Amino acid sequence: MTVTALPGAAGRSRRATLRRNFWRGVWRVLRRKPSRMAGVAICALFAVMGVAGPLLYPAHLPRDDDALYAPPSLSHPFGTDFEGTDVLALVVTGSRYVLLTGLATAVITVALGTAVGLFAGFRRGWQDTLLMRLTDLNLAIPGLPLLLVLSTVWKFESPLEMGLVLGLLGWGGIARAVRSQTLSLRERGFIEAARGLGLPTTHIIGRELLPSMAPYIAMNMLIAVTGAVYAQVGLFFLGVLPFEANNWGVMLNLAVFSGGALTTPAALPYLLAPLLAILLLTLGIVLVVDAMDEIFNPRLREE
Amino acid sequence: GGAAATDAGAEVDVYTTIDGTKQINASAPINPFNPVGSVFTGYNGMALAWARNHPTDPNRFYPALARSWTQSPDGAQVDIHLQPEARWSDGKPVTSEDVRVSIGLAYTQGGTAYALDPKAAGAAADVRVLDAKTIRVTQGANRSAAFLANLLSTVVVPAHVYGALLPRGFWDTLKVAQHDRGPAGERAKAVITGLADKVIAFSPEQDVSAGPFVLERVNPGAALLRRNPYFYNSRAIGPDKVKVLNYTGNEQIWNYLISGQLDNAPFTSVPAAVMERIRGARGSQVITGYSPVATSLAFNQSHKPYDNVHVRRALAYLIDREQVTRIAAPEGGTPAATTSGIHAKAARAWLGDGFAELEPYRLDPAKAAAELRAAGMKLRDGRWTMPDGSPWKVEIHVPASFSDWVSAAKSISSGLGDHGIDATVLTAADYSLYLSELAKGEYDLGFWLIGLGPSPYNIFQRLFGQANGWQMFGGRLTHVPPGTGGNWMGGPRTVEVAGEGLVDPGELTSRLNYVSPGEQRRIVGVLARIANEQLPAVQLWDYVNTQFVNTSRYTGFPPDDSEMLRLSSGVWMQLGMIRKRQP
Amino acid sequence: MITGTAITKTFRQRGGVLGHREVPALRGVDFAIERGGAVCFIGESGCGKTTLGRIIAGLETCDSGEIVIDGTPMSGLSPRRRRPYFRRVQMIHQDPYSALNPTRTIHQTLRAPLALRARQTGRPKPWIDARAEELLALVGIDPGYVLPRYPHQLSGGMRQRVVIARALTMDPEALVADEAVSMIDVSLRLGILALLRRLREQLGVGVLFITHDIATARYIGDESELYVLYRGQVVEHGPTETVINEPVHPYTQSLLSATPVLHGLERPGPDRIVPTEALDERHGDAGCLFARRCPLATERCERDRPVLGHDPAYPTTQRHACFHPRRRQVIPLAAGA
Amino acid sequence: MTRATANRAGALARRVAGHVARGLVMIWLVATISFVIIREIPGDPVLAMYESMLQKGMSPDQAERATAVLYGFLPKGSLWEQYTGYMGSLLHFDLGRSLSTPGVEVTSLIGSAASWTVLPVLAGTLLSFLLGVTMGVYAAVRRSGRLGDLLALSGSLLHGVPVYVIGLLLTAIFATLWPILPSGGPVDVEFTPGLNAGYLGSLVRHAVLPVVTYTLASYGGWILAMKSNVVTVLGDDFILAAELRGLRRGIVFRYLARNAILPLFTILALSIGMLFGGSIFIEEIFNYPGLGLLLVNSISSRDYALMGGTFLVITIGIVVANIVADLLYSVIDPRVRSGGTA
Amino acid sequence: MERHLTAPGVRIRGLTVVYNTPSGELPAVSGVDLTLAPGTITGVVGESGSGKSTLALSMLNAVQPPGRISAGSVEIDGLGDVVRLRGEELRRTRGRKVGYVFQAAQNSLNPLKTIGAQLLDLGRSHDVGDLRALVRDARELLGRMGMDGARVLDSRQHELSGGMRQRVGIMFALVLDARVVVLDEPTTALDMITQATILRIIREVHDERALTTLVITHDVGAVAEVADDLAVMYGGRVVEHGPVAEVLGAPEHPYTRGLIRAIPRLSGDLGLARALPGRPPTLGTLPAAGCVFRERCESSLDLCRTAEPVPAARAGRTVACHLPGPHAVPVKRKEYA
Ligand SMILES: Nc1ncnc2c1ncn2[C@@H]1O[C@H](COP(=O)(O)OP(=O)(O)OP(=O)(O)O)[C@@H](O)[C@H]1O
Ligand SMILES: Nc1ncnc2c1ncn2[C@@H]1O[C@H](COP(=O)(O)OP(=O)(O)OP(=O)(O)O)[C@@H](O)[C@H]1O
Ligand SMILES: [Mg+2]
Ligand SMILES: [Mg+2]
Ligand code: NI
Repeated sequence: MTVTALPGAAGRSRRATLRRNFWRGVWRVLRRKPSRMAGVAICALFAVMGVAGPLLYPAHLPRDDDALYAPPSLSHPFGTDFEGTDVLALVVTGSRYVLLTGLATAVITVALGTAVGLFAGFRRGWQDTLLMRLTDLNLAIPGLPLLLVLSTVWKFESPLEMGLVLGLLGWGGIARAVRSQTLSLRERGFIEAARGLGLPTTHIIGRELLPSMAPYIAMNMLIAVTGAVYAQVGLFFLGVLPFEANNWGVMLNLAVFSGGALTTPAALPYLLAPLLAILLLTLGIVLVVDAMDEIFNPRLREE
Repeated sequence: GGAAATDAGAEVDVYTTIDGTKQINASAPINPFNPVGSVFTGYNGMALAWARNHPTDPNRFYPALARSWTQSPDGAQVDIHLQPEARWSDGKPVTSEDVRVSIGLAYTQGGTAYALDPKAAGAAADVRVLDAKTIRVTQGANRSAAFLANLLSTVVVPAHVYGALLPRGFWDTLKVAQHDRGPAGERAKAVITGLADKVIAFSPEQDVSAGPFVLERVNPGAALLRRNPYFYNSRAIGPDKVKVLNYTGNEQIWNYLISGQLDNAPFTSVPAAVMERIRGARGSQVITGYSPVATSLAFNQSHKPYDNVHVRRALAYLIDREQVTRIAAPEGGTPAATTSGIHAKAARAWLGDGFAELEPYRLDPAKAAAELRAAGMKLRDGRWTMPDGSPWKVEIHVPASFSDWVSAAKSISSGLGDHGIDATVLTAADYSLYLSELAKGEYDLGFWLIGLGPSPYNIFQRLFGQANGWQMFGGRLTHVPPGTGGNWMGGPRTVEVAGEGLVDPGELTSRLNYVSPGEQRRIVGVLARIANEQLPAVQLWDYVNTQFVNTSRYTGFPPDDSEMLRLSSGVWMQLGMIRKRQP
Repeated sequence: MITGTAITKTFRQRGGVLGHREVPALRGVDFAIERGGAVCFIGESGCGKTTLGRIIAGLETCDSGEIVIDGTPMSGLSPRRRRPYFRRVQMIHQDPYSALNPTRTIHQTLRAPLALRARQTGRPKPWIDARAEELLALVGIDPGYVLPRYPHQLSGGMRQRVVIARALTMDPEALVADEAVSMIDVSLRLGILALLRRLREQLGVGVLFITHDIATARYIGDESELYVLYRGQVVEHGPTETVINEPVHPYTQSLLSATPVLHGLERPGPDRIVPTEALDERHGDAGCLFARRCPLATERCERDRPVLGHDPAYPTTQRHACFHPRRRQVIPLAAGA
Repeated sequence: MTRATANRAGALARRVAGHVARGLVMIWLVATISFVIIREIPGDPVLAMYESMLQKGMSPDQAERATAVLYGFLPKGSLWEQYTGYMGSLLHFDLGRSLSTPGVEVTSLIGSAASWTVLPVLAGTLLSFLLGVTMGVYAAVRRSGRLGDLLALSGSLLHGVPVYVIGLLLTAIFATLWPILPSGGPVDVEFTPGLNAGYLGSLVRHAVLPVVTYTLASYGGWILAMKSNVVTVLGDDFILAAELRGLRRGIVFRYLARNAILPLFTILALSIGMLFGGSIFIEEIFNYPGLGLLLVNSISSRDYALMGGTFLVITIGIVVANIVADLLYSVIDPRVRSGGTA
Repeated sequence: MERHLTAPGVRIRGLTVVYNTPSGELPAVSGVDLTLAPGTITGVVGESGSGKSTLALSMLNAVQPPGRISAGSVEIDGLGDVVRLRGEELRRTRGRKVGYVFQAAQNSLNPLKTIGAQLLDLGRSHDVGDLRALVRDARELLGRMGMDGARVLDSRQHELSGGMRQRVGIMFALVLDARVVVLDEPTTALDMITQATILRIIREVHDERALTTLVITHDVGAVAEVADDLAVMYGGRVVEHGPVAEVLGAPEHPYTRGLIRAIPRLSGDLGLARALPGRPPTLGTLPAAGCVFRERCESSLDLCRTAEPVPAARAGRTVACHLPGPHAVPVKRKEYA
């Protein structure tokens, strides 16, 4: 039996190769269907919009006092709003708040749901029972109505707060699913083996359990982003959230309730622009979710 | 549905309208004492008389169940003469007893004319039936100029339906409640107010109306009324049926109007584009008239820097009211000519030439800058800061559910931004929340209704009343410090007025209740000047009573600026106006 | 080195709000294994083999009875204090497909426990990778090929070897191999068995071999002992070769008789007894557990339960729990003989 | 055999009892939480009513008269007293009296609103269920084809798109641009309620847009769920086994469909429960007088009793749906029904 | 019911089945010739992935996508070439003429329906006029296999044990009086005693009903117990085929030899047993040219690298190997191809 001492670099380069292979695999998965590429492109577009969008425009969007609710034209592809501000500019600059909330919510929802689900599934026993009752409660409380009630108590002053509340309301589903996944993974030999080897719990959860659930969690994350965007835009639409100068939901609200977009076609572009943005975002995320399973599954990634 | 409506309308004449004051609630009882009851003023709900829409005089009425009335010269006693032909929809005549029972029921509800507290200004002290068609009501010690108006607006219900609600000995109990100062009086008061719930919840099986219509059916979407053959002026009534459509938001009314479904819609705010479509609908007409309400942006003067009148003036100079109105209420409002606390039309009547002397606060950045400098504010890198150099951010609060206010606030903030003042719009989730936070003094600037005419007391009580610290307690005026008792405006208790010296505007306002017309005119002049100079609020726009009618089925609607415009089309019919269009 | 005395385990299954159903999985099992020794447990499905294995590996606790590792009784220790002892007993799972994390390469899989081991023993970092390769070489696979791969890229046999290598990272004193070869291709089974034998011989690792296929038990090496489990009870115990060649208990004999005969190479033993099929196990716990299926059962068997013990008629190394002991020649004989 | 049946019935009864007990605890918890939250909401209902009457052009005196009486309806006493009172009356199924519709029992308001919610929710859910399930089977069977792909994509998209987007688009199209359907309201008032063609026709015409919105909004979920179930079942051995036994295609299809639909029934029960609360957007957009709208209105008018009651009823809907789903599952799936470990 | 006591023969000729994989169409069964003599049980053994199940499915022309039969024929007496059958005709053949017992008979029953209901579905699908008689037959068959027929017909899958399900599977394959029966891994996942019972039942029913039976398994022992003839598959080829005793007793192909040596056995010399070296091939790793076994073969020739050996008759059987056999005796008793 030959024992060759490997220099430490070997491990590092092995990891680098692994990473390279991973990205190559991702590329392969994406290339398999053109629709996935489109999805990634759309998501990237929104990401860029959220990050750089507001920088493209002056802090105070220009208004044209003589072009209130102007129809679509070359200079205003989606017309203007009640103040004569370009609707496209509103959609672009408004994306940051919307996406940021979406992201914050998704992170909180998924983190909380995963943590609760993992803990309950991993610990079992009374902690499990308690957490699951809590989850049941969370699921039994109707979210939207509660949000309506909460919005009168809580001032959602930042996207983060918004995300926190939406996240606190929405973790139940993920927790339950993660728990059942954890329970089934626990039965798999490799988790038991890790415990038998005396590996620390952090390792078992962080390195063995979580990666196995990664596609599931990532998918939920994306879905949570959309869910949060919808809940939030919806609440703005209902008018229960504090006014934000450029926000898709506020646009919907003003288009319908003060522009009469559902009554006359004049304000229709003002209504349709955010609706189309939401549709496009959904499409992008749906297409990316489609590829998620294959990206995280080494077997599917390689072939 | 529009198509279905016209189908059904082929056989009978259905007049379609909406009730501007409440939403239809199919669960609510057919009971005018219930705030959402299925009783529609002017159709199946009748008062003694209908108030005219006069800019300055609250005591002008069209006769209704009261054919006429006489008031003693000192205003203490009113004799009411009922319509001799008036009958309920079950054929029984309308009598003085009906009026007395109605007044008795009104006592259980509380109110100005029928307050249990005998010291309340304008409370009725005695009710006496003179004969079957005549009744006399006497005012208590604290006289009020609004007594007649309040009395004549009394809603009349049939004694044979509602009479049982008043327990035996009710009138004796009332006397005790009004006059006994001891525990017996308190007990009697409790007995009477204790009836309130029962009265409100009272739900007659079917409608018994003395109006031109009687309720046939109500569902969550609409109420249907049919003609009351016993109505005293039945011949004047054109339509066979009236359909009152429900709505939850203005946009629904717009849809109804565009599709030509409504024969009349009372005051509704409408965006310009929608207005164009409505005007385009066949037979559609817009009537405008006086509406004694104005919107203002009010300051919380206990918050810095709004305690400084220069800052308030500077902001007034920077708000382009023309533009704001164009954006927020293009059809429903006219930009306020100045800030007087009074709707411009009433203001001209009250102030005459004095109106022109008020500072108009036209958009003027230069004056604004001067005022800001006078207030010690500093200009740094093109942005105004507080005197100590800390940033200044104007936070404009509005309730999220009022989209015209939201648009206005947004427009104001954009305009202020253009002139170097950082401004944001903050919304409250709903009106309840908005009002309670406003009352708690949490806002710097908030939207606030003012100029509620025609009674001058009502006008100025919005600026120098409870919201600004002056409260009426048992007929006595007190002043509470800012932040307590709903005093959120936080203005000073007294102000220097040129030519008047130090005055207490709240005290002046309360005096409007009972002084002579001449004195009223003088006080209004002073208060308008205070409002204009001290600027507790910046008047933004005066509402216009924009009504919509459709003349393709009915004609004879009131003209622009008619004194009838704030009354429902049911009243118009009573007055013999609405006629079926002849083919 | 590891002994177990009177180990019992009863599973309580929830059946609604109030009702519990009790499943006795082990009913007082004794065993002992020496350093480098081998112990085989055989029995039908559901007789408690896995449960026993998991208890020995510390993955489950027993209701009563005592596990003693290196002279230290486990029942007195807190779970935390128990852990270092149980780390000396590593489990090899039946299913090499699920025993390896599909999202981790073999290198990652081996690194984690080795890093832990390095920390425990104060070894330097480079030791980890070196040791990983050493272990893979020890279990007979090419480290260069295997290390960067994901489990799905390996054959069943290789995977099982990786699993064994992983168990060896903790320098265990004993391996619990639960059906370690039953999911591996026939052609490769002997390879794994030989590996286990070699580990016994070279590293002095004790092997607890759990199987339902008695034939494989032979291949675990010399001096192994065989325990025949039936419904949570040991019904026969002795040196593997002795029990196979001269079984005493009718249950052992049934099991052996059920083993197929390779016609052409073997012919059936003369005393094969026809095994009766499993009955509904919820019936009767009184008397001999096997009585209902036993072709030889008498009234006494229905009444009393025989205990595992020595029988003067047989060598001291062999014990059984039967009222009607008789040696039978049931295993297939070579065809030529 | 009878013994076994009795045992089975006993097990089921125990199960039901357990579920109901847990459901009651849940309802109590939710009631408490909502009670506390709702009582803590700032806002003065009477003032709000007064001010909005002013804005509608009522004179201050009239407005005062109309609102003065409401002070009597405001909850009084300490929070604890209110709580015990509330819980006590809950036990008698008494949810108190409404503030925004003074003098009317909350239960009767909720009752009439619930009937308006149930109608479109049930119709929409069942319609989308049928549609989604059929299309889901199709998408699964044709999953390698273009049409199957398209169906699945449409499902994901519709599942992802928020319901108000669908509702707004539908209204914009069918009530604004091409006005062939009423844009709101539950029914025309001219028609005498009852079983006459006019009334029912009007009911249906008004329900079309809300129901279509419900249908489109939940259709995506069904098609996705059904597709994945069918794909799973298709991979199950018994389908291949049935084919290898030469069973008729129709029978094999029935095997497939029944096994794939089974888990959906529980989701169906759940989603019907959920929709009571989720109908807010649709009811808001279409002005449909259901529970969602009732809740929104009760919040803005600070009608504490109504708010709490509606919230509670919506929650009870969900809890009951949970219980029903669980029981349904054990009733229709023989593997669970026998209650054993199998 | 009168039975024709002549069992049909089955001739598979040049059967090639390919699976469509990302790396193109790869053959899982290539050019297999196999003759099932009427009235015999033929066992097919081979490692996992050697194409056994694919072969079995081909007998019913039921290879599932992405696989397809790309060449060859399966001639069944009285039926013609099954590979040519389509649509209704094919459906009627399945179940009625050729019975199939599924690899995982554990899960081959609809979980929601009782066995009886599924039996009626079967009857209706094949236009059985007298459903009562069908049920009677089924009950009889189940009774024959040692079960309470009435109770079983009333049960659902989850109420039956593994062995019972397997027998129900056999009942379904036989109840319409199919004369050719294919059993894919009939005893996998069953324990020893149950396996023995099932094997016995297969043998008995086969004899009673004059069937032609194909038993597929990876367990040489199980085949040896029941089969008359034995076919050994490797990498999609039948490498050796002959009477079971002869193939086991004197294996000709090096793979067969290695396989038999690798089987753990209850008797015999432990030292002689050895695992086959290397890994079982998968679709992707099969050599493109030459003998598929050459990489694991201990005595491979140069020739093996280039030329694929053609199956040839020798020593009373067919062998596909370049190595010269010990005694080249022509096939006498039966035809093996
Ligand atoms: N976690 C558990 N909960 C309840 N019962 C269990 C549990 N684990 C095992 N059992 C029961 O305990 C008994 C013994 O199970 P065990 O898994 O030890 O058997 P085994 O001999 O390993 O069987 P197999 O050969 O099938 O692996 C069985 O009846 C089983 O149903
Ligand atoms: N659906 C499929 N797609 C691609 N390859 C397949 C598919 N099914 C089987 N194969 C491949 O075909 C070959 C033969 O498979 P088959 O199932 O016939 O083997 P087997 O001998 O029955 O194996 P086992 O003993 O594991 O059942 C294997 O290499 C397998 O990987
Ligand atoms: Mg086991
Ligand atoms: Mg197979
Ligand atoms: Ni969903």
